[in-house]
Amino acid sequence: MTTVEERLLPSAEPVRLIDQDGVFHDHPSYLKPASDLLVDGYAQLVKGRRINDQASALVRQGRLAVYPSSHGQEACQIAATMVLRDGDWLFPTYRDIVSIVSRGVDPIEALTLLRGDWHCGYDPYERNVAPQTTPLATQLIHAVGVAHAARLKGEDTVVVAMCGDGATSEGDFHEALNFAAVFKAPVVFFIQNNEYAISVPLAKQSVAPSLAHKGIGYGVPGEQADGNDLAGLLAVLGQAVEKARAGEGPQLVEAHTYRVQAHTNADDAGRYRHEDEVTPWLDRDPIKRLEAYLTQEGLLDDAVKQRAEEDAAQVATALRDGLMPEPVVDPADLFEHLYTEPTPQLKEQAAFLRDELAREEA
Amino acid sequence: MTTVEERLLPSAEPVRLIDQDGVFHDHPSYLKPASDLLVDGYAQLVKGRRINDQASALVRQGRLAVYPSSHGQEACQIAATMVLRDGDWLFPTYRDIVSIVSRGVDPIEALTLLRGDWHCGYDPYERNVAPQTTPLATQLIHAVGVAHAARLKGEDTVVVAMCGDGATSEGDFHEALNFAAVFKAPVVFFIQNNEYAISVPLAKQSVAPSLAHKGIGYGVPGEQADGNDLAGLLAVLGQAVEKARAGEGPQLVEAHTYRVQAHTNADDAGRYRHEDEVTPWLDRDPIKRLEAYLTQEGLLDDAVKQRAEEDAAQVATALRDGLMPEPVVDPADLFEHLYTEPTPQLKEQAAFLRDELAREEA
Amino acid sequence: MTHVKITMAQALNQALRDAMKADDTVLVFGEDVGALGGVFRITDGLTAEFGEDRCFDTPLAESGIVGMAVGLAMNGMRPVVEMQFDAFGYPAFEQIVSHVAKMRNRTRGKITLPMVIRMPYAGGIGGVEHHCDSSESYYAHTPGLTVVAPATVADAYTLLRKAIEFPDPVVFMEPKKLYWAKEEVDLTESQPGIGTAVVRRDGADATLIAYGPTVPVALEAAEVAAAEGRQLTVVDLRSIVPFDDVTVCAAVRRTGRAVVVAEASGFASVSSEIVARVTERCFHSLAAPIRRVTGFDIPYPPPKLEKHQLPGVDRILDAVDDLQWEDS
Amino acid sequence: MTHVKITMAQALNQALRDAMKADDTVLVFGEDVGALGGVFRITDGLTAEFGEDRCFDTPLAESGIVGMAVGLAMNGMRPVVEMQFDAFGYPAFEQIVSHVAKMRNRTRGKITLPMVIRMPYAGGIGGVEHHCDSSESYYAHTPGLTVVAPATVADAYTLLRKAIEFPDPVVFMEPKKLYWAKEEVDLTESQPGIGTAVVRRDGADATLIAYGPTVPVALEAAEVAAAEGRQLTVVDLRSIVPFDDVTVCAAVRRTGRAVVVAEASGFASVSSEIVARVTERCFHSLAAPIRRVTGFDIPYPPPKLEKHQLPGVDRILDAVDDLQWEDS
Ligand SMILES: Cc1ncc(C[n+]2csc(CCOP(=O)(O)OP(=O)(O)O)c2C)c(N)n1
Ligand SMILES: Cc1ncc(C[n+]2csc(CCOP(=O)(O)OP(=O)(O)O)c2C)c(N)n1
Ligand SMILES: [Mg+2]
Ligand SMILES: [Mg+2]
Repeated sequence: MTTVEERLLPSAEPVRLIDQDGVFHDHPSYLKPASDLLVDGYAQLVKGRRINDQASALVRQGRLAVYPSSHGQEACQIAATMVLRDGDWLFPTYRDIVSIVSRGVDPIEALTLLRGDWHCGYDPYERNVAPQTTPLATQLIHAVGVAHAARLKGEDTVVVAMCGDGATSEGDFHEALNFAAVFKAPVVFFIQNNEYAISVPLAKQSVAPSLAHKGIGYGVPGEQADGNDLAGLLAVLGQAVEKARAGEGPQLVEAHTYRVQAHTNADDAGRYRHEDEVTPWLDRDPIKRLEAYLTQEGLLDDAVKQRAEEDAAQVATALRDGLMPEPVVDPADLFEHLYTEPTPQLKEQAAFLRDELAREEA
Repeated sequence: MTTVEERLLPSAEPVRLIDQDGVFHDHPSYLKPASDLLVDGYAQLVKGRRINDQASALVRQGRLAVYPSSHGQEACQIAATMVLRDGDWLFPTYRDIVSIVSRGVDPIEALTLLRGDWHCGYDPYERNVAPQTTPLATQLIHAVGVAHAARLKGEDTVVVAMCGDGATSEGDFHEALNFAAVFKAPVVFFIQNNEYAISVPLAKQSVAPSLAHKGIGYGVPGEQADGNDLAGLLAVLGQAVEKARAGEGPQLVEAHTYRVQAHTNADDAGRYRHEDEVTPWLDRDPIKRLEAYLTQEGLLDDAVKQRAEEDAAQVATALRDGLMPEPVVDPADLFEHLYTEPTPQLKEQAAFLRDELAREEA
Repeated sequence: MTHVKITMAQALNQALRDAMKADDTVLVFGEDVGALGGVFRITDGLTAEFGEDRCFDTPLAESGIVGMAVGLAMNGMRPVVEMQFDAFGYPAFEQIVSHVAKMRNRTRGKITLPMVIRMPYAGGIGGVEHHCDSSESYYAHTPGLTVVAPATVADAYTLLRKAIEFPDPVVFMEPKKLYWAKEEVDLTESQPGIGTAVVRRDGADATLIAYGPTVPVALEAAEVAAAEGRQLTVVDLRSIVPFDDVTVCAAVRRTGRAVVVAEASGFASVSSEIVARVTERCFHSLAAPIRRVTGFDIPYPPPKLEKHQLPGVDRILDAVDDLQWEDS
Repeated sequence: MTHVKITMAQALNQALRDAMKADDTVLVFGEDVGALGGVFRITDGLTAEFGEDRCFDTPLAESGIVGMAVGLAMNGMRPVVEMQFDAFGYPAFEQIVSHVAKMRNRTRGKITLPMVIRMPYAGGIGGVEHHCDSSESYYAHTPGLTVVAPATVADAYTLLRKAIEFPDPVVFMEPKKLYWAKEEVDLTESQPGIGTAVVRRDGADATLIAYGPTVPVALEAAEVAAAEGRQLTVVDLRSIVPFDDVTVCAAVRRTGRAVVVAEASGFASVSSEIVARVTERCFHSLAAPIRRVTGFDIPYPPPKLEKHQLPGVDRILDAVDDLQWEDS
């Protein structure tokens, strides 16, 4: 085996720095993230979990139309944004609300899509978070464009582009990785392999040794990590971002995690998997293990824990309160945002609707 | 490195059994094809070359609209069909006329598309040759379907699906390889890497270590071979076909060759490459080297050579004669073949055209 | 014979089941159609009944799904594939337009593709973006495709059976919001085939031309109009391609006035075609120009605003009122 | 000021060159647009003049090309991409429909995508299958896109400049068979913008409505008709979306008769829309139904048969003859 292959193929086993019992293990290629980062990460995990569970509760109460929870995947969600600087970009999917919020987007704005009052509710330029994307893998190639534009402008922006295991099967995944490689675009492709695409298990999605093995086919270094180990993820994603920033081109990172809950509240996971399969993953919970580690190391005093809980409670309240009032939606918006200058046809149609609504009111 | 990777990654160097001076070299993993196969292959190469050059000449004479020549790639063209049995399938691109003809399709029928009188001129079921496909990489996934259907029917069919280096960038290439892998479909994907996609050199198409390295990302064994060495190609493709037939799933083979001429007669290669780049490839010519080898080994007596020349002359004559008369095209065909039962709309339109033509004649 | 009260979703499921029973070469595949039975449960139980070889999940790639169907159909199978939502059929657009639609023509009939592409489509279900498109016009504009849209439970069964038996590729548009509509039906009863429109209600004053999700709305509008003294004919197209000019034009000639009701954006759409071809054929029978009640020319709105996009009874009645009655 | 005799291909090339000079953020990319200058040479010399960063070849993947343009436009660039032939734009269909068309709407105008997708389109050049499609109807039906088709050399220059300056995405349909049409033009002369149709010839008897490749054919037909004593107005749409209802309807009302001439298959197409909307608006001015002369509803034929598919002078004149003159 040549060094090209050593450079591009992932580690034989997913990188794991802290195991599920909270024990740290040295790794030949990755250093332990600084303690304060881990403590900060812990607080974010707790908050992320709370966002997931609060949002799910709000769906049950009818305040949200649908919520694809990342419960159990919070380490991925948080790591993806912790490795970014302010000017960097995040390209999230529908499942990445926790990432979006941890990047600083207002949670209520972030939930606009899932609430059903508009498509994207936040200003993508405010925190450099692209609109959440539903058509799978399509956003990955946008990420390449944003990254390439940054380089043309001489900026050292890095883009983290997220997708699921299922999305790697789409043609756009392929085209995005290849374009990024050929143009040496500073994109870190981050696959959250949660073992399912709705009901379809990974084994029916791919028979590759790992999804990280897809990198070499583009000349892109691939790496895999335990997706429930924040420390490992920070190390791996951190290094990937650094390399991308340094001009080494795109990087591919696969996180092995698990979709603990159903695809969304509308899904019935009982139709396609046994609860038995889920149980062991509860023991691999990203929060539990980091908490165990930090506690052992004496890094998690009560004050920190309490602040984390309070922050989480606060965002939960913000969600509940923010989603309480019926949103105000304006039918005129339907025509407003399509073109910078509405076409004569749209102006006519807007007038038609205005007139119709006026008559209804009268 | 694990054995998975050894199994799936290609040889470090393209497999070559006969070098450009016609000298045979042992290979650790591939045996020399039987001598009679090589002699037969030689005759086919000579014929293939003649088809290419005669077709190009016919374009210059205006008897063909366009011809994408495989001049210099004949070893790939011939090897692709020599490894197939009768019930197997070939999925060719626009550049693979020589393959199609060597599979037994009538050369005039094969040239229908490029002559401009209909799209596909041959019956795909007669020799199990799919219609030539222009939209790049789209046929690869059809090949998977054909292969999967065969397995469902309990047949041991193998499908060779061809594409160029450029086509590997399309999303459909990705989806085809993944589907084939997941369904263990007996498809041998055969990339003729001729270093160009019209004007775009391989370096702008991919920065992977080789195109064969794409296999591992799907769990598909990848292999690379010298595309101008018929012996090496027969060994590599032969083994791939055998493995696919044995139920080991799809195989990926990249042949390193070179597009000696312009993309088609309509192209002007001088705009994007120097003649200097072409020259060394003339020395690597697939016919020259096989001829040198066979002559050295005393396998190529004058009788064989003469028969090859005669066969080639015969097909050239067939081409010239067959393309001489103006083809008879029937406007009614425009409406005939769209649906098994034409729609009322098409019947109306057909009647309109019939009427128009009748009036023109009158 | 036996009348059962079932939903459109159940009728579609039964159609698949019966087709698979009747013909071993019928294969059902797509995303989540196996164990899950599809996100709308249209394929519920098929893997259990017919095995993984006959009904199976694929990797998540629509171009791959349609392309694989092309290959399977080339080699003796009758694939019925599901695009999870019609907007997720767009990645397969090249396969559909350049291959599915053209294969028979390209090969002078040597290769026929008896395959069905099922597309849950249209809105009215509170779906977020990309889940409520009405993409039938793209397919209707593509020569070589047959495009069908059921509006009743009985038709859902019949048309799907006929689509699967059809020798050429059919794009089968399933109005999502009617999935849960229940009807008392006799599935053994013979219904008109592909290419035939049906007059769902007769009335002398004007004709409503609808298909798929707008048929029940048109019927409701006709009901209200009748109460107000105006008798409307409602034509359910059922088949967009081929188009039943005979039935549609007969109704329009008889009534002299017409409104086309469709959920898709109107511009360069199936509804434009209906207005154009009916006007071309019935010009001198028309007392007023044919009106269209369609979706606006905007992306499908978010759930909270979708009611404004959907053709409703009032909008249809307004359009009918607009048919220059004072002139006649 | 300075009149030059150039081809449409040269005018397009000049438009790109001038746009790139005027604005550093204009990027040109696609398949073979670099060293080769595009298979039709529309991008000839741009890499040499502006460098590889401004005009460059991409890997062979249309969804990638359009998707990358979306990202570049999100981050301050003005990408102008080429689909080598419009049928090779189909792999990018999802990107175009679900992102290019919707991005501004989805983000309430926060993200605008000033980008141009150039599509060499239509037939008449003896191209083999997939090289002569007319796909404008797919894009015209998609809300959020602006769809433009020049028919003259001057317009090719003007409309491409304006498309590049346009704040929103433009699908720019280039009639291939007119690439080599030469005209004496003054490129500095100001032409009407996107959204404006132009009357190319005035005549009181009937109106021909055309765009792109059928405009010269319509003008030729009008010439012949004039010799035969019938005066035809010829409207060149230039812009399909937005549609210039004012100019078109004025012409139709003035003449009372109209024929739409388009190369694409007619069913559910731009030509259907023109008939529908003009009839809706001008019904009482019409002496006869508006006729369509379009391609048949078949895949584009092979070169030896394409003449039957293309709207020609005779077919246009027949349609004009058909406009029920005896009634008037
Ligand atoms: C192009 C496209 N096809 C289908 C869908 C429907 N769909 C939504 S989510 C999903 C599964 C995605 O799985 P994965 O990528 O693993 O992400 P996860 O949901 O597990 O986070 C599917 C099939 C879609 N959104 N886009
Ligand atoms: C989807 C699609 N995009 C673009 C084209 C136009 N085109 C035809 S051949 C070609 C280059 C193909 O290169 P490669 O795959 O390397 O095959 P080669 O011509 O070298 O044999 C291109 C871009 C096409 N036919 N299909
Ligand atoms: Mg997943
Ligand atoms: Mg090539």
